[in-house]
Amino acid sequence: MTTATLSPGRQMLKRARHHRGFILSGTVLGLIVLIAIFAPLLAPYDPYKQTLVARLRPPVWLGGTWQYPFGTDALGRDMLSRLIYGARVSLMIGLIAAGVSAVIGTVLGVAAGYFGGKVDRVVMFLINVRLAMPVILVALAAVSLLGGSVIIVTMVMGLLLWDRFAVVLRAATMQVRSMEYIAAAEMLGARQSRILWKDVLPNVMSHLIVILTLEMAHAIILEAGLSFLGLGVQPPTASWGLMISEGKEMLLFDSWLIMVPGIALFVLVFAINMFGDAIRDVTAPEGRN
Amino acid sequence: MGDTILTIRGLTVDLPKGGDRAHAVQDLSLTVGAGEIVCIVGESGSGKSITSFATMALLPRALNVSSGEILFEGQDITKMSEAGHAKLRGSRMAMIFQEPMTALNPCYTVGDQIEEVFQAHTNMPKAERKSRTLALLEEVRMPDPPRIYASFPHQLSGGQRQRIVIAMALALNPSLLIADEPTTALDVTTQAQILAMFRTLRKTKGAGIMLVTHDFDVVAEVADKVVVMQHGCVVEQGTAEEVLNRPRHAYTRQLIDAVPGRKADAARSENRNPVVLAVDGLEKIYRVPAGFGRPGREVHALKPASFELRRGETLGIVGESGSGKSTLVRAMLRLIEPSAGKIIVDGHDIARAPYSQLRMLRRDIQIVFQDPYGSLNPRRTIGDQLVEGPVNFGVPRREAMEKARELVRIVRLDDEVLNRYPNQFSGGQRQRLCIARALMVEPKILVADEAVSALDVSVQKEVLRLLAEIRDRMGLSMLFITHDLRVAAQVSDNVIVMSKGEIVERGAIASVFHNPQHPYTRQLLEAMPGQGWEVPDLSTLPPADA
Amino acid sequence: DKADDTVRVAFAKDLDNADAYFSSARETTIFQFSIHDRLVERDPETGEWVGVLAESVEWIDDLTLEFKMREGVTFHDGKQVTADDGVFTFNHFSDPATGVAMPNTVDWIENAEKVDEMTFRVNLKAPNPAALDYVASSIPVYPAAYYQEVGQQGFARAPIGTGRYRVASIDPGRGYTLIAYEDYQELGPNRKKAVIKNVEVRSIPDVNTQIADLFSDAIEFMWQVPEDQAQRIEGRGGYTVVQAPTVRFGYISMDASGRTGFEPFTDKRVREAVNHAIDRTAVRDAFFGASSEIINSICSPIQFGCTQDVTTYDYDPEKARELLAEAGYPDGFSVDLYAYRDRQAAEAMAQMLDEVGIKANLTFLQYSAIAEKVLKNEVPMSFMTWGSGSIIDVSASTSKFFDGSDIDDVRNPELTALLEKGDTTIDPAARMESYSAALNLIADEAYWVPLWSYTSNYVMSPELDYTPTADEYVRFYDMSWK
Amino acid sequence: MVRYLFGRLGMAALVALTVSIISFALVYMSGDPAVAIAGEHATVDVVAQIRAQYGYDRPLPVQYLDWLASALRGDFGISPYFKVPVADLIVERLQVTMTLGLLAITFAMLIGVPMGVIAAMKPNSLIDRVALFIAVVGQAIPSFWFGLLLIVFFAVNLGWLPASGVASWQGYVLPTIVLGYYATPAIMRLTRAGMIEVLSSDYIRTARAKGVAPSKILFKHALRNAVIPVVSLAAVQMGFMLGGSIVTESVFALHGAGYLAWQSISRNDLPTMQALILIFSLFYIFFTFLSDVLNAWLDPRLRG
Ligand SMILES: Nc1ncnc2c1ncn2[C@@H]1O[C@H](COP(=O)(O)OP(=O)(O)OP(=O)(O)O)[C@@H](O)[C@H]1O
Ligand SMILES: Nc1ncnc2c1ncn2[C@@H]1O[C@H](COP(=O)(O)OP(=O)(O)OP(=O)(O)O)[C@@H](O)[C@H]1O
Ligand SMILES: [Mg+2]
Ligand SMILES: [Mg+2]
Repeated sequence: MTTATLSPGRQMLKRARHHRGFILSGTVLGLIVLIAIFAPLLAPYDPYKQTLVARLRPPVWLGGTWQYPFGTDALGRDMLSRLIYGARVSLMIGLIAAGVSAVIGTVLGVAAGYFGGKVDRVVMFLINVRLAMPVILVALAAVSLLGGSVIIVTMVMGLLLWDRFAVVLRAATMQVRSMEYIAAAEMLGARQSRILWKDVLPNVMSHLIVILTLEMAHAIILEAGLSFLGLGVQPPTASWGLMISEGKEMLLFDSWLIMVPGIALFVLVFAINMFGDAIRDVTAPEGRN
Repeated sequence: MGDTILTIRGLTVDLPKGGDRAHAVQDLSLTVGAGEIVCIVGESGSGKSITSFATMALLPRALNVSSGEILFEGQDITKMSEAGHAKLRGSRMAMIFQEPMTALNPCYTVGDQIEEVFQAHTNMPKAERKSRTLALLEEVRMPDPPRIYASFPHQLSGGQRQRIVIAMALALNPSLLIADEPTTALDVTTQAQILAMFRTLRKTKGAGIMLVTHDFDVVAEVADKVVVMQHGCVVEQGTAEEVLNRPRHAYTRQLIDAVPGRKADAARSENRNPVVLAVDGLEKIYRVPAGFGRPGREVHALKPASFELRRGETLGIVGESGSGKSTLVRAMLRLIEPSAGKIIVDGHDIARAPYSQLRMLRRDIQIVFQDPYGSLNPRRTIGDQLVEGPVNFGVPRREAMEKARELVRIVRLDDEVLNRYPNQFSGGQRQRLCIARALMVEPKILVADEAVSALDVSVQKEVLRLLAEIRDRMGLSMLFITHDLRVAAQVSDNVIVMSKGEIVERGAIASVFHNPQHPYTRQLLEAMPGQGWEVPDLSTLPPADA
Repeated sequence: DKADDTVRVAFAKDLDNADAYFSSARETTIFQFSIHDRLVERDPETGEWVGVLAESVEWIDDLTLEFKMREGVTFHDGKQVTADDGVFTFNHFSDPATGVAMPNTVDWIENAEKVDEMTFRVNLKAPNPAALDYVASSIPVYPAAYYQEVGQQGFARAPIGTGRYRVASIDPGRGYTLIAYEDYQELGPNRKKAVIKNVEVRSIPDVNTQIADLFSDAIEFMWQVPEDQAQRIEGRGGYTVVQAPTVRFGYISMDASGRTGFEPFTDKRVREAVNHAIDRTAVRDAFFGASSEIINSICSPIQFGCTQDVTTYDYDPEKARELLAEAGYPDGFSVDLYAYRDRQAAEAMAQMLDEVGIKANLTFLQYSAIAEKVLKNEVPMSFMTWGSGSIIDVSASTSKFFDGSDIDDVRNPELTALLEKGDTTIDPAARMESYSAALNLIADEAYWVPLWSYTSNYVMSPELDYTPTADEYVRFYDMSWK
Repeated sequence: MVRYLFGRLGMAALVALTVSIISFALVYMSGDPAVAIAGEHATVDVVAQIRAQYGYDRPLPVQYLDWLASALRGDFGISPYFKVPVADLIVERLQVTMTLGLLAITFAMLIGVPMGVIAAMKPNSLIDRVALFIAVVGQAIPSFWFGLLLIVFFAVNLGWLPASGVASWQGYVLPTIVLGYYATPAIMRLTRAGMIEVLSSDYIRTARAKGVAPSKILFKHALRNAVIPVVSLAAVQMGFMLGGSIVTESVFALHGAGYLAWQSISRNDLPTMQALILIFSLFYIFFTFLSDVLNAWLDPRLRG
């Protein structure tokens, strides 16, 4: 029995290969990432190129031509090209915002869980303060005060979405902290930094990744919401959220303007969420539910 | 012995695909008569619990009875509807589970939860239910029944909770009582009381009892009949007297052989070596902060404790759960900050050492923990974890690896294991790896905190032997913490008895065990089950069955 | 709807303050017109001033106006209107200490004095040909006694006037309802009772929601509908879509004086280049519809004095690039372009600038935020629009931009003088001449870029009858059922 | 119990105080509030006058304490945009937002909890998978998009419900769904997870062994335990909803506090913005405290 079992990494791989959700969402995500990376090669037009005489052309399935497969927007820009470039912006915003949050939340959560006592109380307090502040409101206020560049929007969200990381990693670290291998490492003379790096972090990693995906989805949706309220990424930069916001003017008449980016956004967020669930199943099947 | 209450014939329970084996229980047959205690023994995973769940029709969803019948008072349980089961459960047949801490719903008072039995099976008026419940509490010898009645589970101790569960089981005088390791989580004194209760029950109510256990002492204490299981099959059954003293099957013999002898190995001479560890007035007070939940309070988990350990000596520390054994060890190693006291190793005081120096001092003193699963980091290879110590103390990695290979061989594993991860090992193997890891830094003292409690008896025996061997070979001193007096007796030279955070008695193992001075020690020894049974000398028996 | 004689109206913005003196918003003026009578109104045909609340008005001299109030007109609380109310109104709100929202509407007033029970005079600080325009648009007569009793905030909560409608309720931020004033006296040609009994105004910020409400018969009237949507609604049939001209026009400002520290626009060639770079017709056609007019001067063609006969710059990106190169910017430059509305047009123009080498970083802000930045010399270039408070006189538009004050981008004393002369002369021909000179100067120097005049789209349910006016004020009392 | 709640109360007060400092600071980060209040046509003198009038020329800590002291009395100053006391504005608008928030959380609980329970009763069954799928879908739809789709479908195409406003109760239906659906997946998942854990717990087994009827096991024994964390989550979600109502209110033209917040932000109405951030936080704090009380009632272990 002992030799038959696989190492944790291989086990994960094996579970991943048999996990339908993982494969499906991974494929979709991979595709979107590829599209984002190779946007310049894939986009038929410059996404910023306006053709005022070709405004609001419908997509092919609504009687348009293959010249603009997804139609054009109110400025006569090719929707498909904007969609392709928009994948870049939306993905980047999601990734970086979630990344920044992850760093903050992980540091706080792990510190609280590992050191306990006063550190823990301070972190709990910070988490409470953070939770008490209405995210959208504060994000809106901050963006309106600081301006709506991609960097600012991303950073503001990064500074606001760390609470779940902190909460989950705190709990996970506490659990790991009480494990005897931590005490064993202490006994073997490992420094705390080494213990945190070698023993704590790898064992809370799966939680971290799962939350990372959730928060990435959250950030993308939040950015879309800010854009919708007019305080997200500023045009002409094409994020999918902004495209919906731009298209909402014509919602009742040319609804593809919001359907196309809306569905893209939905697929992306759906895939990320599903991927997160799948990662949890794959890395920590016992933690399912 | 009266009528047969339960007859199980050819019971097979399938495991879901991908399990350890095809059947959890295979072709099992047994009977329980009125007023009879039938013990089911066997190693972990042998199918004991599954058998009892199947009888109660409480099998987990994933498992199914694929063949066989379970006749209870003439009816076949396996062919009954869920409603039929519900009607029997609690009234005609009842069950007690292993884990008293979680067996009760935390949201309701225990009175309420006992009354539920009456509510489910009778239409007694409320007042009568209450008086019957109070009477039951009395019967299971709870102090102050009205108070207990209104208590929530978290306000009771484990033993008390287990008695509540027993009260529930007895509420309607069932004819069959199934108890799945009802005392494993309890300390010996409570265990003794509960076992006594079973015996009374058999006598006064004439109920048949099916008792699942892996402890042969318990079997010896109460059983009329014994059923031995291995890998889901019954390998031997018979009267208690037969099975305990003249086991026929090889597996039964292996189990019995692994039970540590009650007598200490008297022969070890008095140790005059120099003192390697001196603990003086070590004390630990936990401050539970106020605010969240309860008022702030102090737990005096360890009252000032002093002792010495000489080179080559094995000092056993025994005491029931919560007596402060782990606290003592952890404070001694400064895994928790001691509140007061000195710990002198090599002339240095660990209690006062600054953190940088502490790292160096810990070299001399290493520990093996109780939980073989929790003490290895699942995300690092064995090799990486073994070289951790030497590398931290400045030994080059290559050299450390060399040493790891050697130690792995000493604990009788193949050096190929260094590239594997902990999940690829069984509990016993892991425990050996933990021992190897502790030895990597060449300590002078090895602390084993319940290092074998989580292991099956046969594995336990192997690890104990290995420890003793290494101790002798390397000239180690050992602190051996356990709640199992038999184990303590087997490995220690001297012993310390702890109760409520205090050392109540100490001395050479033989004198403490044969001539206990402190009332607590006496109580502890008396509570040990199976007093009347000595492990038979198996070598005198005829050759075993296959 | 018709059945309960209630017209339900959707506004994108809410009523920020029911006290008209403390708001510059158009929504407030519409509200004001509904519950207050104007003192005088200009007859749309003859251009003559006719009394509404006043029986008559008369210029005593260049510096004195005399109003004679009508007998028998009552405020909504039943009290008679007298000269006292007029005197109080003019004196109180022209006092700088009161701090009205648009000081320019009252800062020409020296004071007011009572002549007799029903007559009062207003003294001007200087001759002001547009004085009566301000009186008509922005100076409703308030009930003196009531106002002093309840104070500014009390009045804003429960305003009363002499108008065709009285306030039934105000739900701050949400809207308000009006009921026709039962005791409204039809005296004189311009005093007609309201036709529709109830008016329900709701603020619905999102135009789609408005349209959805229109389609589900929850509202009967909406306005300021973007061109694209208006066309689609019209295409759907059944609804009345009216495109009415407005006084509003669009322009691009440039900091020709260098007050923001931004160099390039101080060079005339650069400003010309900008003028050549923008294809106004294309943008107009795409976003505003053909009935909106391309303008050549920084004023509305409807306005008195706004000549269009000035130097023009046609769309010629090649020439723009040449001019830029000549001015020493062969590779162009980068500039912050501020804007607050018509995002798509703004983006289109930003792209056009980009094509000639001017990288315009479009920054969208609220109007007030841009105004604040203008004041702080932080806006080198902006795409703005101006509604002149619906006053159809150049003194309300061009003169406001180049008055030599803190916000003047040009700071050309000659230009300021010309405009000031036009503002303070009474003789129309002489005024015309000064304004023409000023507008020619602006065009020759290519200070700013005049863009187009705006039209406004009104959409009505099939049963509602209303003819919109060019001044972009919705008059509920002119509405009726078909 | 009292002590437990006191502990929570202390924490809540500290959090509230910190949030008040943050919301105060946020506004001062934006630059000179006097310029913002003075508005479009102000000259330098006017700004200076306003600065003195509002006391913006005093040291920041003094201003903060002064603001806090008035805020405690319910006085948040005058809104420079609406020219009326901020407190009046907010009180008026809060009704809509609170109604909407309560409806939405009720909606989310009424959908999420039963769905979670059903899914937990048969883990990995078809029902469970469908419920999980719905949950993931729910998390992936931006609420404004969803709102717009609902308007098109129910208000325009079918004409069943009003597209905007809350003139009648029907006006609350679509906003409640839009605001509530966002919290539903989380509640559903947590209920499901809790139920699965509770259903496999020892005390449920004990109850079954006692012969208690299955429905009683589910509702008396399992649900109460499983719902304890859900209550806390609901409180947190309620706090989010008040913030999330910004989007919903602007889609459905509900003039509640959320929309007011957006207005005040886009119009630089600083006192209103400040007050709203603080009030939303206080609501969050209040709701979490309420959930603590509720949990203490549900779970005797917390009563100490
Ligand atoms: N819910 C389950 N799903 C799948 N396999 C199970 C389940 N419960 C038990 N098993 C398997 O059935 C076998 C018998 O388990 P059982 O619990 O009866 O052992 P046991 O003798 O009671 O052991 P222990 O002494 O550890 O309690 C084991 O191999 C176990 O892995
Ligand atoms: N962190 C803590 N805070 C408060 N009390 C504690 C803490 N850790 C342990 N205790 C208490 O200290 C006492 C001694 O605990 P300890 O773990 O040393 O017992 P033990 O003898 O090792 O028991 P076991 O046999 O169960 O391991 C117990 O009553 C326990 O409840
Ligand atoms: Mg078992
Ligand atoms: Mg212990």
